[in-house]
Amino acid sequence: MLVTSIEYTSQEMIVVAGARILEDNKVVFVGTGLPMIATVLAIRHRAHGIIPVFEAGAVGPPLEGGLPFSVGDSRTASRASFVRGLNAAFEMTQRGFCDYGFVGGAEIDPYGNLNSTMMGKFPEEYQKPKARLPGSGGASDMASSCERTILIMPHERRRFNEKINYVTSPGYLDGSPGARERAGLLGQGPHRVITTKAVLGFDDETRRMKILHTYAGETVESIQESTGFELLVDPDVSPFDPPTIEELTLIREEIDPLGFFVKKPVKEKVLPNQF
Amino acid sequence: MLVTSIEYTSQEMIVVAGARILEDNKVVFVGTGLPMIATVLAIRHRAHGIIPVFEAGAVGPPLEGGLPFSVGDSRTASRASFVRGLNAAFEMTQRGFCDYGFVGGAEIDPYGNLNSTMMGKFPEEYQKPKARLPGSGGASDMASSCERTILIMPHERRRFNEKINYVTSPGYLDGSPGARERAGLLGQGPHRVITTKAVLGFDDETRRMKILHTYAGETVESIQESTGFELLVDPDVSPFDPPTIEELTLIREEIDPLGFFVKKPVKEKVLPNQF
Amino acid sequence: MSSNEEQFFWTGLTPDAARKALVNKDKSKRDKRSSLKDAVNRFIKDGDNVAIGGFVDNRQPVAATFEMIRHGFKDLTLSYQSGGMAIDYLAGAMALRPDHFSIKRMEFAYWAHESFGLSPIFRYIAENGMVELEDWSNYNMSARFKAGAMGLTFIPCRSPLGSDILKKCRAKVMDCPFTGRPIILLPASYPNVAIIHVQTADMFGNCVINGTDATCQEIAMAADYTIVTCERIVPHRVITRRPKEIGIPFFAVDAVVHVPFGAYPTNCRRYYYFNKEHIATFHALGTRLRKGDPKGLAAYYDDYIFGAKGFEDFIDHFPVRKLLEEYQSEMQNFERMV
Amino acid sequence: MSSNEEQFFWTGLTPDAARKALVNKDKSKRDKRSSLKDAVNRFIKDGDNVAIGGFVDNRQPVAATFEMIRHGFKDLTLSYQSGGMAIDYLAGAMALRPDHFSIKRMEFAYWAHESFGLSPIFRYIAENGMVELEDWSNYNMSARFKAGAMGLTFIPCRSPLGSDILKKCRAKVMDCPFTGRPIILLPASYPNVAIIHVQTADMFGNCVINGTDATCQEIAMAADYTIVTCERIVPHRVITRRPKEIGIPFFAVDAVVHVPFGAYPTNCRRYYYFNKEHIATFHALGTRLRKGDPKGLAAYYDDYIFGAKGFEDFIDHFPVRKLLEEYQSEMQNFERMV
Repeated sequence: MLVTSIEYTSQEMIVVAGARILEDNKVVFVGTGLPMIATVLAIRHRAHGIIPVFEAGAVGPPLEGGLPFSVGDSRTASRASFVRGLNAAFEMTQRGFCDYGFVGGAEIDPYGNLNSTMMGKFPEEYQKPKARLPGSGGASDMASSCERTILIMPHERRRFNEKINYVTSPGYLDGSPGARERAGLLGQGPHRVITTKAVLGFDDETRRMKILHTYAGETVESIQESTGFELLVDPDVSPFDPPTIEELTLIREEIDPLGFFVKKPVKEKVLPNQF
Repeated sequence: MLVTSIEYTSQEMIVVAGARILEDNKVVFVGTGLPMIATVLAIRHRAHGIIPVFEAGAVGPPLEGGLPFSVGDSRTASRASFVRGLNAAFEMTQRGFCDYGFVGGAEIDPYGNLNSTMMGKFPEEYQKPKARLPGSGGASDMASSCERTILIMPHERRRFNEKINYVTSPGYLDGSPGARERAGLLGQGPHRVITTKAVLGFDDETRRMKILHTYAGETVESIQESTGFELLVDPDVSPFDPPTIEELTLIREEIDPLGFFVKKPVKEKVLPNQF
Repeated sequence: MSSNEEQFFWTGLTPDAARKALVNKDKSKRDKRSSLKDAVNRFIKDGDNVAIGGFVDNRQPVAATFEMIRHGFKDLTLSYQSGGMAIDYLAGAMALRPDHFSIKRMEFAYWAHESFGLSPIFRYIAENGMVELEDWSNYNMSARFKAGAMGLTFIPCRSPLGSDILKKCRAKVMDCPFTGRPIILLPASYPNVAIIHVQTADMFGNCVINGTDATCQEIAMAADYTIVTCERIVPHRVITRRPKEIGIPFFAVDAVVHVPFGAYPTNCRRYYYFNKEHIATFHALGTRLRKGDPKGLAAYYDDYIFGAKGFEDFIDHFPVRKLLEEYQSEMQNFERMV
Repeated sequence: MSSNEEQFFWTGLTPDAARKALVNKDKSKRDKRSSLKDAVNRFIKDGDNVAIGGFVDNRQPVAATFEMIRHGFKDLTLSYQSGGMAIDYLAGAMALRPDHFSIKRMEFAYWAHESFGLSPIFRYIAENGMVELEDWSNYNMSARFKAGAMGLTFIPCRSPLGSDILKKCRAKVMDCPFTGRPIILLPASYPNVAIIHVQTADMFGNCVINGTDATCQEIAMAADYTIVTCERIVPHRVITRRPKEIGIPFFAVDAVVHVPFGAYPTNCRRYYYFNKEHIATFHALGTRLRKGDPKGLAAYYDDYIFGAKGFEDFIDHFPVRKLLEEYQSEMQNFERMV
């Protein structure tokens, strides 16, 4: 039996994992950066029926042209089934039209709360933070009103903290039973966290993050090692298949041939910002 | 010196008076029925710069074709500067884009409050009224949020009452100082009442209706006689010029050649409903 | 569901139920073409709150109301801003055969026919106390649908503060927390079903509306189910050539029914202007009903609705030259060569 | 004005002042064509709350910001949902010449460049505490403009309940009077001026927007004054051939300025895709500023903005083949033959 061997980057892995998690025929509110690339891969590869919604107002474009550089750029509007503006997109999300929100962040806690606003003491340093991040954009709206959310994160210890600097996008809040409903939120909250090392979910009771699948080359221990809080481990934890040649070929030759968005193994390129 | 003599109907007079009252270059939210006809006459005759707004969503159509039968029909949309739906029209009115609301009713009180909902005891007979009228439509929205309103009424004693059966469209409410502001309303309230007998305004202090101009063949006394409450009389009360041949020709030959909307002197025709 | 939500009288769905129903719905892009009979049968049930598209006698979903009448329903609530012929047809059915078709309640702002006069059927229905009425303004009803389309429980509005409308409807008035001055809070409307007629749709339910949108997008997005009838079905690749012309996105639509003349005798921009004579004839029959003689109206319903297999049968009653007359009138209104 | 309204901290206009200003305005259909210099000079003043059109690096009103920078303003508030190059240019001007141009406050949801990375100028400005920040979500800011466009004092919204955003902004949370559950009330935004770039306008100010509307209609209708720059001015009779394509009605616009490439180097649907290289170059200069070396950025401003007589001078810096490259890229995105 012959075995192929092909190098791939952790960025390629996260995109592939994101694409595989997306359910076909669902409405996915797609955040900018890696979620956008993973969604395009999913649509082109196996889930042709996914209906992307972009916060700038486009619903269901086929994304047949090049990868959009922005969730509001021309490529998101072409041949869409509806194009208005931000209010229209968020209003339909609040109504319940979006099955999934697919969103990135800079920092995450065990309950899937995301920070994309600031590093430093809040509220004391809010007006002069240690590091200023872009701000919510539509992330907190997606996290509030999409029925479920899928979070996408580079897996680094400094980004996974028991207490994050600022809660931009609500996950399970303090993790207590009914916390989201009590707060007045509509969606059910985070469904999966897709990282550069693992696919994680949330415990039904404690709402804390748990490892579901480990990528090739990672173990429960190595993943825990890269995480700033204690992770739960699903009893059925299993390995996650590495990218297939078909997936890699789609990314490298069709979706991002210039390697603008997704790092390729050979030529190193600066990671574009994901917020 | 030669003097022309031409017959005209009270309906033609009311349309002509309505048209003359409208200020050029203003935004006029136009109600259905006589206000629509008067607005078209004003635009064609001397106030080409009037910008009609229709509640179904059209802004500024030139109304070059036939007279619309409905404030939402095709003729209101053609070559308009904006066409959306009802929400858009009323939102911009609430914002303050409409200088005047031009609206009819079935019953009016001294303070310019209008009834177009029901005849009978309110609230007791609300679910089974003596006579059921069409309901507010957009009239109460215009009366609330247009900056000023111009009311158009057939002048009959039974329609002018000290206490009306139901307040559909707020005028000066109980007439007390600041009543509209206290209620939370934005617009200033009724500006003129145009009837089949007179042009009336409102006293600055008491907010009660007062005669400003009397039509040919009418006197202060004859007008009071046809009114179910006591009218004030403006110290400068003056006669209102009868329709000119130009105005009548425009109505009869261009605007309503079939006499569908405006009664002509010879051929009697049923008055279309004005609400 | 909190106890408060239960306490408040929601017609149609509660905000929570509406959200839940939409979340559990298949929102995929799939062929939704259907016969009108199947659509009405599948999506409307007794007791439903049915929202009616169009505005007075413009783009009224007449074909859908005929099918509803043939089917027969009990205790419907009708929700609309300004209604015309569609409401007359539905209410006329109740006046004639209350055992077969009945309306329990109306939430509305206006029911008459503008230049074509009052609705004698409304007078008959209301003056005999046959339907529970909840009067609102046009903006109130449109904003209530909008609040539903936005997934909200209420939306603020300033009109008509000070009026008697507020005394008998479910709006609440509160002091604005930012200014201290009174403001109306309108409860959202989440109808069970919306029936809408549009000019153009694709098989997935993307709709293009010419002329006024009325409140059609809002009711389609607020309602649990939406039935669209249309003059014309075009391929998806054609309708998406101009995405910004799409007024209702496919995932807000549950059935797409091809019904040419589906709004006749009301005005459907780009296709036909009013059949004024037919509207007048119908009202004359309504006036006779109101005066105690239902025979003419009954004959109308027997001929045009109960005796017809579908809307085609109704349209077949009109000579081609009459249909062409309304088409030609409309072509004079339309601003460009088509 | 009630005492409550005075107590609440309104930036831009209060709802009452906004209403009053609009009521007193000449809303007639008249020729509003203007030079950019005259428009900026006439409608913007020190201390104003300026709303910025577009969305991140799409249809940003770049030409208008250049003119604002040349003019010089003090203590502006900038309001936008997601901002990109327009905000960078304005803030960069403050970083270089705070005596000439200054921003006091920002009400916003996001300032960065998506695939093109963070904004080093934002980091510089914020981490040095140079501007008062009020974070919101995109929907919050869009809904705040919408509330202004609707003439309301507030609009309800469910996101982001439970987040830290609510701890430092002026939103209020109340229990919904219909359900008893928490809901956010967002204060309306009535900016003093809106600056917007669109594809097509007529001389009266009717605007057609291709691709996303972003929140441009809302800010145009909420703001006291609206300055529109456009790729193309067409006759009124041409733009009204398709009234439903008009996205902003003329009476919401105060100045119409013909500025081809007015959103360059950002994306303007149907005209040009991003100039990615130029955006990257600018950010590299911003990064050097953040690291303590403002020279490169200062040279950029001297060459492209302060040293330029108008936006044409900026565009003249780009070789024709580069402009054609972005045009050709955009033509590949556009869904139909033009």
